[in-house]
Amino acid sequence: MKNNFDDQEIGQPRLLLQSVTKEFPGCLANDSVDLRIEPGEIHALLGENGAGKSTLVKMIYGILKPDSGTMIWEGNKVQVANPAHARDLGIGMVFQHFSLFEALTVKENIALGMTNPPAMDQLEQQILEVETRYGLPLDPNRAVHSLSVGEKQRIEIVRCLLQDPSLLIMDEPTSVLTPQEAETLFVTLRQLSEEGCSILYISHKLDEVRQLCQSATILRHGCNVGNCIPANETPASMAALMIGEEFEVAQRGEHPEAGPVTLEIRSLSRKSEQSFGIDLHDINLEVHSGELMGIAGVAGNGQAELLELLSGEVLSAADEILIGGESIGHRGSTKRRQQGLCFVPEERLGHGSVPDMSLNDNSLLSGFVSQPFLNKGFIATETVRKFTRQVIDLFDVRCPGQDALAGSLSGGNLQKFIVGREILQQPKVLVVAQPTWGVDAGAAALIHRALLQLAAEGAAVLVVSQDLDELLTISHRIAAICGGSMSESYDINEVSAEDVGLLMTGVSLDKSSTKPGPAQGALQ
Amino acid sequence: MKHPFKKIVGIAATVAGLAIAGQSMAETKVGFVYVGPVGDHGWTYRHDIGRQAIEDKFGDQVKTTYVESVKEGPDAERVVRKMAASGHDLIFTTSFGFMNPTLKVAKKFPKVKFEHATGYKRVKNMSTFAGRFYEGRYVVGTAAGHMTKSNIIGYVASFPIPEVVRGINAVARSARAVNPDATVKVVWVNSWYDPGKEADAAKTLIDQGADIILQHTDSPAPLQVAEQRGVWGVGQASDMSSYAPNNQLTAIIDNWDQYYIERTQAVIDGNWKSGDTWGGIKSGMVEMAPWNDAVPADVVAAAEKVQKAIVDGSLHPFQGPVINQNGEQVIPAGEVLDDGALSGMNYYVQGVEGSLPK
Amino acid sequence: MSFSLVARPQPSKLMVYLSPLLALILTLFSGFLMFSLMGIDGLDALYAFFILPISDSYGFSELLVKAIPLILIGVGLSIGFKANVWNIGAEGQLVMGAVAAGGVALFAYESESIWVLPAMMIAGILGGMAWGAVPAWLKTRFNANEILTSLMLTYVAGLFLSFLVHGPWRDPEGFNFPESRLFSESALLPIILEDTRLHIGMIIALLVVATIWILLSKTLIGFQVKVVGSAPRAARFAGFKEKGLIWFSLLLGGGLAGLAGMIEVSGPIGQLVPQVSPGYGFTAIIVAFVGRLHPLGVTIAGLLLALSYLGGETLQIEMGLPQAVTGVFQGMLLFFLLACDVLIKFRINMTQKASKTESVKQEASA
Amino acid sequence: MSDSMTILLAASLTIIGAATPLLFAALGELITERSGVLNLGVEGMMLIGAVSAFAGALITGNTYIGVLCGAFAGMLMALLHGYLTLTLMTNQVATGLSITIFGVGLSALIGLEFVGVTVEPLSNLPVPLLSEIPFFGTLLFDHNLLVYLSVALVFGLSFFIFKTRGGLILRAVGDSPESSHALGYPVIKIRYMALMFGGLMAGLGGAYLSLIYTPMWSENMTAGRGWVALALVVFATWKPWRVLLGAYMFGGVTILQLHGQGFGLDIPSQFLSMLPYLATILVLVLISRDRLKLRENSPASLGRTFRPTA
Repeated sequence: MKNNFDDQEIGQPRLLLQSVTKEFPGCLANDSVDLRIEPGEIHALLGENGAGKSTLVKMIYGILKPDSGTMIWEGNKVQVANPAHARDLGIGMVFQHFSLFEALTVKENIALGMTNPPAMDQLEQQILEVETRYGLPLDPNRAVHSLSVGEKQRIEIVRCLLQDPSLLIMDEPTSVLTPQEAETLFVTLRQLSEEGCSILYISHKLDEVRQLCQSATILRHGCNVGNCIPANETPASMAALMIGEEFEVAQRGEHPEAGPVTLEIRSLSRKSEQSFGIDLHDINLEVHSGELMGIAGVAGNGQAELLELLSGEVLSAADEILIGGESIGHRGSTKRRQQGLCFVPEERLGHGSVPDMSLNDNSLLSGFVSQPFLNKGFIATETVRKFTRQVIDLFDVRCPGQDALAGSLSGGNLQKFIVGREILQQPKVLVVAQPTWGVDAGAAALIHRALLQLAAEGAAVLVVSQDLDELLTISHRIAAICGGSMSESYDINEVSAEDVGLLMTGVSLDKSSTKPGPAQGALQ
Repeated sequence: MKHPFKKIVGIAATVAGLAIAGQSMAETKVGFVYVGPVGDHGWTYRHDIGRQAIEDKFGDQVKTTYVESVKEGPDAERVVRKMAASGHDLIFTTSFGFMNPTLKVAKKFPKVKFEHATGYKRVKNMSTFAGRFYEGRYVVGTAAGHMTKSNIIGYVASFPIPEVVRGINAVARSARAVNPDATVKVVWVNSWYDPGKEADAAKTLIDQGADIILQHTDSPAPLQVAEQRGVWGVGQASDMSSYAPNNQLTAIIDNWDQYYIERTQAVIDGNWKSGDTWGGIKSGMVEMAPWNDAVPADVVAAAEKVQKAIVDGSLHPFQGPVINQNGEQVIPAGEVLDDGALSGMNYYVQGVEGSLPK
Repeated sequence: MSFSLVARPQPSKLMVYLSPLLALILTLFSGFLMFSLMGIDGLDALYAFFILPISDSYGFSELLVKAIPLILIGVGLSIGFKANVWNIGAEGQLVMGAVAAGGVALFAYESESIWVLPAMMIAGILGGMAWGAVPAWLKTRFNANEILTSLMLTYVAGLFLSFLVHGPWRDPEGFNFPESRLFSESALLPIILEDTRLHIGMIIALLVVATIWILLSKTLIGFQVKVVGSAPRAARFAGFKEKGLIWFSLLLGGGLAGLAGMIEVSGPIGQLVPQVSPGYGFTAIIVAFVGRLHPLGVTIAGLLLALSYLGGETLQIEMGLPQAVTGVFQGMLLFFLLACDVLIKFRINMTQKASKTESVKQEASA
Repeated sequence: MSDSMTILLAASLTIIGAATPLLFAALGELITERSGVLNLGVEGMMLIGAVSAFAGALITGNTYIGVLCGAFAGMLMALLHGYLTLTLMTNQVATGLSITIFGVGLSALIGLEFVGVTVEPLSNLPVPLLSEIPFFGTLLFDHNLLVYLSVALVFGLSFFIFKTRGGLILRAVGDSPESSHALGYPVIKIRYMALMFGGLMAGLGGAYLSLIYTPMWSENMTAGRGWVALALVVFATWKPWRVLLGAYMFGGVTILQLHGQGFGLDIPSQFLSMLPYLATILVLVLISRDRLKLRENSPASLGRTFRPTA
């Protein structure tokens, strides 16, 4: 590894950006941004979604070209022509939305990310070496489409590490990891840092930034609004810089008086149809009316399979899933909607919404069952429009109008729209996957409040999320899924974050499970 | 570049010219509707040679036009009609599939004369014409019967219609007349024009022992294969010796020149009458290309003798007894098949292998 | 000086209408150039191609006759293309529709019943549907790519028709020529404009276009088609059955192609012949895309394509040009039509490319 | 050699001849599709290749130059396709069909002068000694250059696609142009190259038709072979050796049905002519059932327009 000790004394930064500006049609993504990263430093790039973090790092990595500004790499002015050039300079990047090829193997994916990869069997050796060294187990010959999200991230990391980078850019790396896995990653990163590699760490999780990073640059609306040493700041002070406006944080309130069991999963087992998918083993779960139940878990542990079965996109045996006591496991989504089940999928674009259709059409997409949107097979346009306006107003969806294409909305606004669309259908059961993935803090707070409000009105709400902080904030009860098996569920007040972390790795807690918690008391 | 204004005036004049063309008879307009491209070097090519013969003969007196590659089906009627409506006096439609479309248009344009090739429907202003190509094939069959060593004559055929069946039968009869062991092996390619497939069919026949290849498809491909493989081939529709300088036995040439000139002349003279013309070797509609130099003189002599007999009427390719493949006698000795029976022929005669696709 | 394409923030509404016009102007211009280079009066040729064919009412009626099957098949296919179902075998479906309808007509030979035509119509639609059902079944049951199966089945259909008219359905009085009897009067589509071939199929086509338009824009099934094509996972989320829509698209596309086949044999042709379509099924694919998969657009595109064929014939008759020229010119027209649509979503940015990179470099080194 | 062996050998040689043009066009299309571009203009490109090859051979008197002309002309057509679909982002299906219409017309126009003439076909280049082996010598080692080339290309392209970095990048671009772009691969340029290779191969297929198969030019002489080539690629699930299998199977069934007729098989010839098409469907059905295998080999972005953006 490189020894940059001398450089540090001279004070030459590894990377220096000076008033870098990038404009897209109708949007100034980066406005005169400065950034300074020292050798061996773990530097945080903080900012809300849409603050311009991704644009900035894409310019560093050569995917985008700045409109103006200077980039100085190890003392030399450079203009990064393309990612290969960036890699030659010693810059590696782990993408948030992975740049992987589903049909190819791990090894091939890694080779594609390298400028001059060695021969394939030699590469395989190197991969295995890096994996052992940094604790990142991965079979080089598996096809990517068969991997979990966490494993996919590992490919990206290994791909960078093989290049011996001097600067590693990581875009929201922990969003797909358990706290324990995140901790392992931090160890790896610190190890790299000590070896002299600089790390540009993009995140909006202030706690981990304080834990890990030596300095931070904060972006808001494309502008550099401050630099700080995270260790000297409080999360609140950093948040103030990041967000710049006040918003009401969701409050869970006491575990409500539980109503009857509204959603019930009874010994649900299922062999995965994909050869590398996750099999579900004997899952049992009860969600009561009036409570918000959280399911924690690292991506790729059977959540996708479970959610498909719950939404009705995949069918099970009739009495494996019940709504209000009625077996609906064998019924499709339409029948389930009629029974009062609504669903917010993880992927907003292309699953929860059709990107190139208007918001009106996207209301129709899931609303046609429960709402009077159809008149003898014909679409009642006015009713749909009225409903859409309602969603936009009540959920503060900021958009040019209800005829705007769903794909043109920002992530947060689209998520508010989708959640609002489902909530306004007044479901008895709402299943939500990743309610605030990639959503700015203001929108996240609004969504959390709306979910709790829905529960308070008597619906059973099931939230499946990889964001443990989120679940700990809003859930009344919590369980975790690991390797296709569901843990016991616990009252949120009985477990700590570490406990849930253990559950997420499949370890059972040495506590008597409360089932279903205070609700039982209330019923007696 | 001319001045744009002049152009517009020019167009106006052209349009006006078209409008009055219907009435002005200073120039006789003759139109042709072709089923294939003029470049097929086969059927359509020969008709276009005929068209050019009209131009050569009449010069400025006659103007000819053509539309090529007109698909049989719904398009044909439109094209024929467009020709009739745009001042043509005489229209040749040169594919069987144009029969009913031509007929429909003929009824609507009683003053325009129509000539339809290979059909059987006629009205006052619609004639039919066809060539007795089976006569040519009978001549070829004679030579083939002499020349074949394997006693297998290969025949690349298009579609099982009477026209094609007649040709096959004519060859079988004449070949067996001189060589009772000769047989005709037929492969149908279900296309008039697919050079690759025609070539494959020819190769197949040669592989199965044929040493003479005849064809009733339009491309020179089978003949080329014959050349490559060193067996005899026979040109179709035109002299194709350029494709097989060494191995074209002869070619059966469609020669429409004379007929087209005559019919055009009749229109000019105002004495055109509807009728059915079935021209053979005698009338010149069917012509034999020069025999290959390598063909033995006695074989040429035998073939030419048969040719002469057909011309002077002493021999008819289908004179009795005609015996079909199953051994049944179609007509007894002393009679000949009349044109009606010929035009509907749907059986193989003795000597043809396989069964006729129905 | 070079040009680059820059995405517009919103698709240009103006260009939606302007781009075909621009395409036409470009075609006229390059057509003029091409004809002039060939030593022909360019304006005369363009006039013969675009105006002369429809300069009288008969010519116009012929335009409609030619456009009817293109539009019918085109709107049917556009539904499938919207749903990402790549049925490129409409030609075969047309042939089977013609076969089924023709079968009814021959079976009811010399019947004077008014039910012959409706029966033929139903048979035609069912025939086309049956031929569309095969790829649908192979796709939903065996996951077999419909591009390939529908294309292969087109050849099979053509050969099947060939077998019928050469064999069992041959006109008994037709000297064994390969065509069926002429249909009886009762099996022929009524003519709606005297002295032309314009038949009631035009009204059927208009009805179909209107129905499909309503279906696409106003009904749930149309909505489903659009969602499946645009975002298949969202369609599953909404509970729309993908397999059902594959069946729907192929049956609808096949049915309309079959109807077109029935209309052809019962209208302009009036009998079964070995070749009932001059490639309508393939041309209709282009019609569907040039019409941007919208029923109205498809109608206009159908008329334009029909005109290009008529124009080609007129060019041959009037200017003595070989048919090949028509193909080249038609290709140019299509290229321009397709290419100009890029302007809906993009605008052209004229730049001095070299100097721009230069300026960035200067900034970078500043 | 016995009679039946002679016929078998002869039929096999005919099959090789019938399959080779399909093989060229399909291998080219395979590379094009691997990059994510669907080229439905193969038929038009083959025709342009055929007429240019013929013209080149006729004018220069050298058949090999003719072959090069055909390949080059096919490539030019592909360039046109690329300009429309890649630069101007037109719909690939419609553009391909238009290219075919254009190619049919343009080739006929170019070929007006070449009707009725022929050129010296490409001669066979027997491999010394090996071609002397009875039966197999003639079957395997006595062909013209293009036949050897087509088979060599099957191996070469297999190696290229699965064993080289270039092939890996090609597969990556076809699988996810977005990821390729993010990693810095010039997606559009790679697609241009793949498309032009496809055009070149279609041109070679056309050249084979007009210089070897039937050494002449006639309008529309491809008679639908471009479409069959397209079908073969899907049939082969984008694997070169399966294209070889498919092309020889298709050619085989075509030739065998002709032989069947010659031997007096009493089935209407139309039904026999259907066989190659039906057989293709049948085999496709059999190999399509393993969805996972299909997923790993089919280019996921096939037919989709890609534009590099932020």
